[in-house]
Amino acid sequence: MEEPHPGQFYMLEVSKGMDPLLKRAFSLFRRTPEGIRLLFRIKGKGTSILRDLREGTEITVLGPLGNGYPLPSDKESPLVIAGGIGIASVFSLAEKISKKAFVFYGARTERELFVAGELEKIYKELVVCTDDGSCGVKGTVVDAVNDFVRNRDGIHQPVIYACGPNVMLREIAKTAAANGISAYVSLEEHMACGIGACLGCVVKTKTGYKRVCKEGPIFAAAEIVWQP
Amino acid sequence: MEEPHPGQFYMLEVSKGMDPLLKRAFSLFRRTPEGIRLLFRIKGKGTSILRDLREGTEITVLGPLGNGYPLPSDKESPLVIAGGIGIASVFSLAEKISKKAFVFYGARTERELFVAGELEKIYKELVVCTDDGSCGVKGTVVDAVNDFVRNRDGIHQPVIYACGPNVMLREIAKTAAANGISAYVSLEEHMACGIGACLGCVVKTKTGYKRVCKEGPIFAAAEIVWQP
Amino acid sequence: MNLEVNIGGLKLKNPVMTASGTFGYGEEYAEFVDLNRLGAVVVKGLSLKPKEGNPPPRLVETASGMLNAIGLQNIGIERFIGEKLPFLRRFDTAVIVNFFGDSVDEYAEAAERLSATEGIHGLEMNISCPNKQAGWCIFGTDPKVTMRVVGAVRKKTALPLIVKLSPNVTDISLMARVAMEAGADAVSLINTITGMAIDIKTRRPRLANITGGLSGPAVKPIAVRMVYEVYRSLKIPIIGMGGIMNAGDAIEFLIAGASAVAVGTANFVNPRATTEIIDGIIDYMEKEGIGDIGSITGTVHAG
Amino acid sequence: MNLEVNIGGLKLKNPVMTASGTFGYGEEYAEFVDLNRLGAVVVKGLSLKPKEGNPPPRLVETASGMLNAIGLQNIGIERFIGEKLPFLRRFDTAVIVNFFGDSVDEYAEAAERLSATEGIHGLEMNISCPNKQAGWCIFGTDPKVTMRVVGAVRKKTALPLIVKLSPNVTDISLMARVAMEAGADAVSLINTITGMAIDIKTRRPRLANITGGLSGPAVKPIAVRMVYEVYRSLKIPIIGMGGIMNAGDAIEFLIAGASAVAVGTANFVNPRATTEIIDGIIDYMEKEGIGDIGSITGTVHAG
Ligand SMILES: Cc1cc2nc3c(=O)[nH]c(=O)nc-3n(C[C@H](O)[C@H](O)[C@H](O)COP(=O)(O)OP(=O)(O)OC[C@H]3O[C@@H](n4cnc5c(N)ncnc54)[C@H](O)[C@@H]3O)c2cc1C
Ligand SMILES: Cc1cc2nc3c(=O)[nH]c(=O)nc-3n(C[C@H](O)[C@H](O)[C@H](O)COP(=O)(O)OP(=O)(O)OC[C@H]3O[C@@H](n4cnc5c(N)ncnc54)[C@H](O)[C@@H]3O)c2cc1C
Ligand SMILES: Cc1cc2nc3c(=O)[nH]c(=O)nc-3n(C[C@H](O)[C@H](O)[C@H](O)COP(=O)(O)O)c2cc1C
Ligand SMILES: Cc1cc2nc3c(=O)[nH]c(=O)nc-3n(C[C@H](O)[C@H](O)[C@H](O)COP(=O)(O)O)c2cc1C
Ligand code: FES
Ligand code: FES
Repeated sequence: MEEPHPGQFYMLEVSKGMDPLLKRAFSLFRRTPEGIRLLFRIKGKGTSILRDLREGTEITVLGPLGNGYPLPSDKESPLVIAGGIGIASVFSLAEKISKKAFVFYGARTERELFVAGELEKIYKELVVCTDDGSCGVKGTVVDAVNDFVRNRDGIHQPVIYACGPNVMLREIAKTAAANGISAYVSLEEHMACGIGACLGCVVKTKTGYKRVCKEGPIFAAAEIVWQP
Repeated sequence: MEEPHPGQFYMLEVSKGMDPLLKRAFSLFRRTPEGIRLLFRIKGKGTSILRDLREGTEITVLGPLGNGYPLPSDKESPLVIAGGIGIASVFSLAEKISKKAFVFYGARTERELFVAGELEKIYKELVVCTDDGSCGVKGTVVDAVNDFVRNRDGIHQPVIYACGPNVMLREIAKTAAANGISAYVSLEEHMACGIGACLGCVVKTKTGYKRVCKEGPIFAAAEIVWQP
Repeated sequence: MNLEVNIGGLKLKNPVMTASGTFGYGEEYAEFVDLNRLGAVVVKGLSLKPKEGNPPPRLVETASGMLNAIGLQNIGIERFIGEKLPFLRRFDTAVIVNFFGDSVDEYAEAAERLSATEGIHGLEMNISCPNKQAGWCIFGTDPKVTMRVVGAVRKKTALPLIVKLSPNVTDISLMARVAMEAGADAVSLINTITGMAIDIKTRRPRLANITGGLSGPAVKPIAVRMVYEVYRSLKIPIIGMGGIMNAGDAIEFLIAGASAVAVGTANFVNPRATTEIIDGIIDYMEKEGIGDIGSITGTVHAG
Repeated sequence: MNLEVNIGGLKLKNPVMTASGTFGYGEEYAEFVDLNRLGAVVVKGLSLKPKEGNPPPRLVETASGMLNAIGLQNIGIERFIGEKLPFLRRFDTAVIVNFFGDSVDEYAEAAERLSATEGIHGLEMNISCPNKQAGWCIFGTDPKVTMRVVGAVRKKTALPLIVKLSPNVTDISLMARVAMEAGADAVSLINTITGMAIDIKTRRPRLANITGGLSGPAVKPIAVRMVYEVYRSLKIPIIGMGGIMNAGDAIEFLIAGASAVAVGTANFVNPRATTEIIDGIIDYMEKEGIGDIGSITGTVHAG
């Protein structure tokens, strides 16, 4: 098995039949001595089938794929930002840069905060927020990040790593641009091949369409042409 | 649940996805106090999925469908003939007419004789044959039936009930016709609806195409226009 | 909440009908479905004389679909009127008779006979015969012939006339336009797409008829596209069909441009599909605050 | 055992090629597949100038299939020759370049440029542009235009010329005949079938381009039928494709009338699909005692 980098992903076969047909993309959640762990949210057909698999069922997995997060330099203070299931993608990054990360983790409500427990040992500071205030700070993770950036001490240069819904990433990108902070975001697009061959998963960047599966899924936020 | 008759069948949903799409037909094997039992042979996609289902999985079942075997009169001696997985269809008939049936059960080889054990208590006479002689008489079930018919005592009027491969049924039909014996055969055709609506499952009879799922699956052998 | 739709003069209590050939003559499904709940029952295609149909095998399953080559087996119009129609008339549901002929005259005569019969609310003429071995049937692929046959039928009937188009054409909008100009009140699309499957062991076609008609979820994207194309280019009510398995699929067709939908292959997979789809549409209307189902027809936000 | 085939002058070591647009420029799959084993690599469709392609979303999954609206994004012929071809030339595998243009002149010029390049073994011209929003592209649906564009390309190239036909037509045999008469050495069929999917929540098409091309197992019965129709009516080598997922599917196309096959969507599902299919074909030949793969072409026992 190839050693994965935080931010990379895998394509999982979800059925032996022809429907669903395509593989599904899931980020590396954690690398463990036994192998890899993925974390996924039940969304539609494919993820429902995965949930119902018996332990021990063998399925075909392609990966690790994509580029992964660039690691922060020693001078940089990593802000690791997750919205909802976005935690799956940034978790292993926070783990790797152990204890250096300022982690911001938001969800709509407490029930949708996954693996909050497992986060314990890996952050320098942790801000949890929920839209409805059911856990942590009431408000969005974007608000929390904005607060933090506004009040930062100026010693370290923050660098942002974010994964979450597109609107959240767009707002984070704005904050980063406005404050001269580098930001890296993990993007999602519907995929067929996962290896750069079909040109199906493109995202618009300032230098043309780029493939999320190959040039991404991690992009410099400043490169992306965000859709309104 | 409607009470099934021997020879009737059920249509089973094999997948929640769109592939495989259609339900699969299986004969009533046994009626038990708890419900019904089916017996099937792994053939392709659908039966493989059924095999892999977890105990307790709920699937949609349509039935009982079709007409079922006409029961023998008191004067008749039922010859119950099964080739291979055909045992699934005639078993419950033999069970119902308990101890009256002369059962002929053939398969290519011992390994393909299903449920021979369960047959124990329900026959008057049992002839098991295998093509390779690995169990019982060596030869086909058709040979065994021919022998029996040739040597019959003439007191009782035999009536034949048969399920198995098409070639076997055709030969049985010939034997029956040549000896003036009524014979009923259980036929198979690819099915879509299972309830007579699609006209997909027809078989050619002397009075035109008939639907296996509705006018069948049990037909008087003399009615069928057998294909060479 | 208003579920009623008007398809070229044919008023239906809701937009969900059965697709011809997949619901028998209605009675086969009466055990599973309250026929009173359906927008319409469209019966298996009828011809003047009974037809034997093709030899078996007539069916083969394909990926998310099936091929059929029934060969338009039917009991003929007279027996239908005598034996099947009385049953259907017991229900408060529109009865639409799907029919076909082997010649323009047969089409016209069939239409005339059906129009003289009480208890039939609309006619659906099938001009595509995908099961014909001879390649295809010109009634549904040659615009000139389509014009003639639809025109001839139009002269013989005052009932709402639906023309069911073949998808095996380069330009479905052109065929719809021709049908409309020849007098159709509505078009149904799509009929099955001609396909074939071969057993690689025996090297025989899996259907005795060699080719057959493909239906089921596999064809849905093609059907939705055709509904959209016709809706964009013409003002004629469309009955959409092709792979509708659930309420979401039915709504997709409505949004693409259909005024009603027909449920075909889904009946085989789930005999209660039609009424479950009606329930699902009601749910959707409640959730989305839609008062009138007709208001979503053709509302796809495109271009 | 002979796996070699000759497609209108193009000699392939076996009949399994990749379908254009599903195998990138070859290098993307080199990690999974020994390119030396393939009959041919057919590269993503190229045009004279690079093309940006359509905005996302470009893909949507459908029942046993997928719709794509890539919009023919490509790096252009010059960059292909400079950056991608050298890699492909390292392999002992035929390189077939799929190309297209926006006008007859562009087609001809592209063919000329490609024919002047070392290391290209054949040309496949794509005359169907299912992703065009404007309905469809006349190059592949209007026989007169097809005749002109193929004729123009034929004049500019001495390479084996494959014309890739659009399935969105009434009569595929007619289109194949026109291509043949205009000078094609072989035809590829089928390209994707135009389809559409709509999100019922947002009422937006699921593809930014509104419509897209349907591929995958869903279309296989249609593709097999088209191969069979063309084989029956013409003497031109056919490259069959559309939903081939495994060796059995590939053999089905050969028996229907194809001399070679191309594997498309299957590469996405299983990046090793092509070589597994080659292995499967060898198995089949052994089991059935077939000495020459070419001998099974068109051997379907029909009518
Ligand atoms: C690089 C990458 C990493 C991802 N990592 C994770 C992860 O770690 N955990 C997790 O829960 N989810 C992750 N996702 C999203 C995940 O791929 C989708 O939720 C999943 O494909 C949904 O499949 P489904 O069949 O259940 O849903 P359906 O909605 O039934 O899927 C229908 C089709 O849409 C595609 N699709 C639907 N949603 C998405 C989406 N958000 N992104 C891409 N394709 C989608 C499916 O792949 C499928 O082809 C990731 C996506 C990408 C692109
Ligand atoms: C009335 C009836 C009763 C039956 N009873 C039994 C039984 O008790 N036990 C048992 O093991 N089998 C029985 N069969 C056969 C059983 O239906 C098929 O073996 C099964 O459908 C194969 O499905 P598959 O997906 O595994 O095979 P595949 O070959 O992958 O199926 C592909 C398609 O062909 C159809 N098909 C394949 N073989 C048959 C067949 N022999 N008859 C009808 N359709 C077929 C399938 O339904 C499916 O639509 C019966 C068939 C009929 C018609
Ligand atoms: C078994 C079968 C029989 C059919 N018979 C007819 C018919 O007699 N007349 C007709 O116009 N269409 C007939 N059709 C076509 C359907 O009415 C419908 O147009 C098509 O199947 C697409 O819808 P679906 O995918 O929901 O099945 C038949 C379809 C099937 C599957
Ligand atoms: C993502 C994608 C991109 C494609 N791009 C092209 C192309 O550039 N040129 C072309 O002629 N065909 C293109 N095709 C069509 C395929 O080559 C093939 O004809 C079609 O997909 C049917 O085969 P399949 O079902 O095995 O995929 C493309 C198909 C897909 C799925
Ligand atoms: S998924 Fe095919 S290029 Fe990214
Ligand atoms: S399976 Fe439909 S009529 Fe028998």
